[in-house]
Amino acid sequence: MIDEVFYIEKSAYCKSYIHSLDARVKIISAFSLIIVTVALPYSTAVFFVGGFFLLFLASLWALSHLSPLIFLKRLAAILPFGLCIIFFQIFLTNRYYSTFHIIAHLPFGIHIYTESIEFAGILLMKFIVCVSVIIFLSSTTKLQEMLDGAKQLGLPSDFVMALGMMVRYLFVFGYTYRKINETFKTKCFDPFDNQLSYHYRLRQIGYTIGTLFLRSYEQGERTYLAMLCRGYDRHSDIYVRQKNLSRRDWVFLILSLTFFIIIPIVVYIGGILP
Amino acid sequence: MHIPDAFLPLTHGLVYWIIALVFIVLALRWAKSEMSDEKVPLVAVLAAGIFTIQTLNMALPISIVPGGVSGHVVGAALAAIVLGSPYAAVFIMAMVLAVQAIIFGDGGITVMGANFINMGVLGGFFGFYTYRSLHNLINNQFASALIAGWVSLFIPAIACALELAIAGTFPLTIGLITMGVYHAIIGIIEGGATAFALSLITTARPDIMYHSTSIMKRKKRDAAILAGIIIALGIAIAAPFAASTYPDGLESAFYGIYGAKDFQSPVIEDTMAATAEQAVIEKTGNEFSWTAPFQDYQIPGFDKMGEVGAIVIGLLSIVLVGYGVTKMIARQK
Amino acid sequence: MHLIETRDLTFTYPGNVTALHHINFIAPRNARIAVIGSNGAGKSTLFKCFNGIFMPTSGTVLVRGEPITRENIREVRKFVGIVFQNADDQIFSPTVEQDVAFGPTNLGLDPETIHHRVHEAMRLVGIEDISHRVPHHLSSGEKKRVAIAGIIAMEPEVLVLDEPTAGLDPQGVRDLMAIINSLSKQYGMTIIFSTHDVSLVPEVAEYIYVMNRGRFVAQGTISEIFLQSEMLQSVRLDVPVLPKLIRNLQKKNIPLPMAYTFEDAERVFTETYQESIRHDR
Amino acid sequence: MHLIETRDLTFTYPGNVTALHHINFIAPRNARIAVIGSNGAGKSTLFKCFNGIFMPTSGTVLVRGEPITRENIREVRKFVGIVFQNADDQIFSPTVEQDVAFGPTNLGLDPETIHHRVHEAMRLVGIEDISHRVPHHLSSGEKKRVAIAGIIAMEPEVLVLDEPTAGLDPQGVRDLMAIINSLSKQYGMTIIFSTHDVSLVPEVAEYIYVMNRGRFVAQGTISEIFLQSEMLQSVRLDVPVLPKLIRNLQKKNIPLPMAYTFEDAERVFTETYQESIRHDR
Ligand SMILES: Nc1ncnc2c1ncn2[C@@H]1O[C@H](COP(=O)(O)OP(=O)(O)OP(=O)(O)O)[C@@H](O)[C@H]1O
Ligand SMILES: Nc1ncnc2c1ncn2[C@@H]1O[C@H](COP(=O)(O)OP(=O)(O)OP(=O)(O)O)[C@@H](O)[C@H]1O
Ligand SMILES: [Mg+2]
Ligand SMILES: [Mg+2]
Repeated sequence: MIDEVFYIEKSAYCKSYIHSLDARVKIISAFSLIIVTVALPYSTAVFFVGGFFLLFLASLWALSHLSPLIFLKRLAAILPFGLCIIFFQIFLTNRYYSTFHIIAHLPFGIHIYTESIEFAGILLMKFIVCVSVIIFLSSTTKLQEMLDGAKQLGLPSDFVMALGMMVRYLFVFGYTYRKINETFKTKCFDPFDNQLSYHYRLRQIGYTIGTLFLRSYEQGERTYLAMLCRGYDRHSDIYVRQKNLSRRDWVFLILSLTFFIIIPIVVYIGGILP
Repeated sequence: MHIPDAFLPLTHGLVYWIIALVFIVLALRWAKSEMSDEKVPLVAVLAAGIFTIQTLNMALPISIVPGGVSGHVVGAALAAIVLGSPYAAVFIMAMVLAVQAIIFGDGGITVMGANFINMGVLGGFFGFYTYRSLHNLINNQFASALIAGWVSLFIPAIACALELAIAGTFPLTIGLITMGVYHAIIGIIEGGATAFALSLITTARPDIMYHSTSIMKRKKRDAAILAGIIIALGIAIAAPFAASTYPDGLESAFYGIYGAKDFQSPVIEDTMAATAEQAVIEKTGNEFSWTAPFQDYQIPGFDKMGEVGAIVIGLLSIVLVGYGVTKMIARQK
Repeated sequence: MHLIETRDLTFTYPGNVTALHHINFIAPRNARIAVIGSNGAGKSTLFKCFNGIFMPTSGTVLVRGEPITRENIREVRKFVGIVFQNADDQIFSPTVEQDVAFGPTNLGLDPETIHHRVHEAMRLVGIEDISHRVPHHLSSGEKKRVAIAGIIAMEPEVLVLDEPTAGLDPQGVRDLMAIINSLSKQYGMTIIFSTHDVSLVPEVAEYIYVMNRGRFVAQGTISEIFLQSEMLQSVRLDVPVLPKLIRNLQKKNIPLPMAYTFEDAERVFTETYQESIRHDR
Repeated sequence: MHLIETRDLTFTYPGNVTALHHINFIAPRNARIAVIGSNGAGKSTLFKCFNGIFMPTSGTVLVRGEPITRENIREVRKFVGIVFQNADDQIFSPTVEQDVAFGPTNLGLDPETIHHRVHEAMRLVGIEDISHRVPHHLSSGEKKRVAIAGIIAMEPEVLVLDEPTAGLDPQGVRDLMAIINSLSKQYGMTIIFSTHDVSLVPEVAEYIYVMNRGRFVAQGTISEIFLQSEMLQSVRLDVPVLPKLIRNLQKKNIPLPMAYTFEDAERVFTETYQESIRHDR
């Protein structure tokens, strides 16, 4: 995953209307969209609302001039755990339906139900919308802009500074991680190599983890000293250039928030569904 | 084990977030006050290190398919043990999970509180106290770390299954069994790697290792903590069976845990575990009385503002009690 | 009153490694001092005592004539700026500009002044056009300059550089030397730097301390130190190649005057030769 | 058949940074080759193509005449051993001995052979007496030697060293150069190393590739390359100080023959100057 950070960063450094929006606007819109999606009651209406949301995201993605492949690749990397749970749903009954209709009998008394498939579909739709929002957010916003934005939105500066340092050293250790892997390759070590005993592989991985832990610990010590040299104390703060939202930031924010609220209302209350 | 968005209802997410925030504040305080030395930079850099550690993939000890499925280490136990405080793990995991959720989409935003309680709080506290009590009792660093690592992965997995079950997203029994078995297996990686990593750190930099010897050994207390952990583990392991025996076994399992809690209440991590569990108990009652909410097209929870409010107030008071106990114990040190 | 002075400074790391033994060091105003020594000699440890990152186990460190205390430590750190060996230790903010601004922000200056200082510092080391980049994509020479800018922005009067040229390519070394020289000559900063690349020393420094196993084994001007080639070799160092060559030739009765920098050496070789030919005619 | 040969090798990092452009490189048996270039020239990237850590984007890498494939990659890695730039990234074990044994163990050798190889390797680089220490506390020179021993224990025929002397003090550099020379001369290993410290090159290498921005801009024997001082300066490098001095003096009509190593330079200066002085009398 740490290698991914370099690719994510690369897409965040592209230039487009979407990229140039203020990070605060993107953070607020993204989080509201996730909250709205999560809050949607379990019903088939989710397919409509989610569909609209996905369309919305797709058009933003088009505006960002990023390749759809980037999106699909990232999506594929995130899906497994959620998909696994969703897939199992089709064999299970759940409390959101009162009756279940069996559509397939499998051995060992396992059944597949219509309602369960529907429920799995609803979950999948919500899940994909939420994940897409995050992919969209992190692919179009530079990490440090996100941090600046978070700070201006009121995240405590301790956390902003800590997260900023973490992000900075994520890249430093990203390089370290690559070099360790290259050493493994040169020395013909593969944690999946069954010719080596499991105990031996586990031990080497454990030692590597220990080494990495020490490396980061010592990096932390040295960095702390370097920070002291620059006047760090517990009142220290990170420098953020104050910036006001431009008109198009406001336009984007208001339009997107309205969209997130109108769509569900129209679909649910407006009675598009029976 | 990273629960994605939409797998827990918003109200549940909120409740977990509130509990999580309390622990984050406590951890931040730890980082700023511990031994009058600022730990914020150290912990921030370590968080990047733990994140990197989590990317070292390793074959599972039991090969399910030829070629091997991979697992990796979470690192909460390791961080807590080396830095000598479960709050270290809480702080580090908070940052790691935040970055994973917001940048990588691994784990959700609305459910971040839950993920954080599982991997950071439960993982850190169980890992740390299992290690310390075992180490004080059997005086074998390697074995203690091995078991602590395993526990620090297994308990969160069970908690995760419970949370999904309460949310109605995944049935309790199957969830407990699949999550439990799977994580009991990768727990071997967590435990083994934690133990080897710790042995390397102890040989290379014994000075940074927190010395449990420097704190007065209190065998009785350690035995009590250990007993609590064993009971928690026992319940976690027995839960699927209990759950499958009784139709509404969830409740009974929880009251079981709740009962166990009285038995060794002065212990920090159980206080805190109880906090989460209590939350869950309260919710359980509500949850089961829910009718299928989509029938009347209402957003769940919004028609039950009163109930949600009660849950939140109840939780807050429990958290406050937990916090008080933690403080008192901290002052005794 | 010297800007920095240590008296009988001894420092022991936790775990009983005594890295400094009875160090007496003086940095007068506007001096350019090199501390040379092999790996593990204690150079970095010594530098960290100069601004109170490490407190002496025994002895004292005086900055502007006053010992470092809890009360004046902020002042001391403003006064003595240290650039560490590894730029990655020192650049911890997500962008170059934020990193350079970290020090001034901590000094509690107003945003106007911060902005001004940051840009002045970036201009001095020539990194203005990379101010919005992220540190991890910079080359090692650029990182080094960002680290220096971060210190300069605090406007210290003493600039301490720990192995400033380690890992840089020859052009990077030349650029950095030019920056250091101009900070000393145009801005009157006092420069203290460490290195084990002895050939750099004559280009920048005028006074040398030679360190070995936590002790000063010699100190003096360039010509005093570089005459003692046995001493330097015994502490794992080297005489720069030009003085060494001239020395060896002098031993063979070739009447060359001593020279340390490239320009001087070229001059003495030319003059000596032309002299001898002139005699010839 | 050459031990390593690249034909028109081009390598692009994911994310479209092309770090190598049409590289043609040849390493005959028992050669001693230096690849010199500034920071970011692409030296490390090139080396990682030699044992299949990176696979060419276009072009081929031939090891013992055969292209690297999935099937022979283990053989290739046994044959070409690479010591990377930073020793800290290559040492993970709690003792030096265990670390040196890491490679041979992965090759699946029997314990007897492993033990023998490990001790032989430690003897070659002179770290036998620290075999039970924790690598973490070793000096940088010792760590470097442990890293080299770890590779030698796999008994490669080609030893590739990426900036082997970076960060070492002068004595450390001398020791390491002696080890490399003896590996080449006594054990017949083929040596390829990178550096931007040009003064090292004449001491070890006999053939030089000059790299800039992912391309070879020149190649040849030492005397061929070090005559082109403008070319070297244009790629941010330097001519070693002695040839540079001699060159400048030659331009001033002093009839000095060229020399690259210190011994040679001393000899030519002595001869030339004594000559002129003799004329004098
Ligand atoms: N944190 C530490 N704990 C214990 N000993 C240390 C620590 N840091 C350094 N030392 C020891 O102190 C001595 C001096 O180290 P120092 O880093 O000051 O040397 P140096 O001259 O800067 O070397 P280099 O040229 O390699 O940077 C060394 O013997 C080293 O092992
Ligand atoms: N993982 C990577 N992804 C993208 N670009 C990279 C990566 N690694 C290196 N590069 C780029 O490739 C080029 C060559 O880098 P390389 O590390 O091979 O240079 P080098 O000659 O070894 O430099 P140095 O002397 O600093 O070690 C540089 O421009 C660098 O920025
Ligand atoms: Mg140093
Ligand atoms: Mg390199």
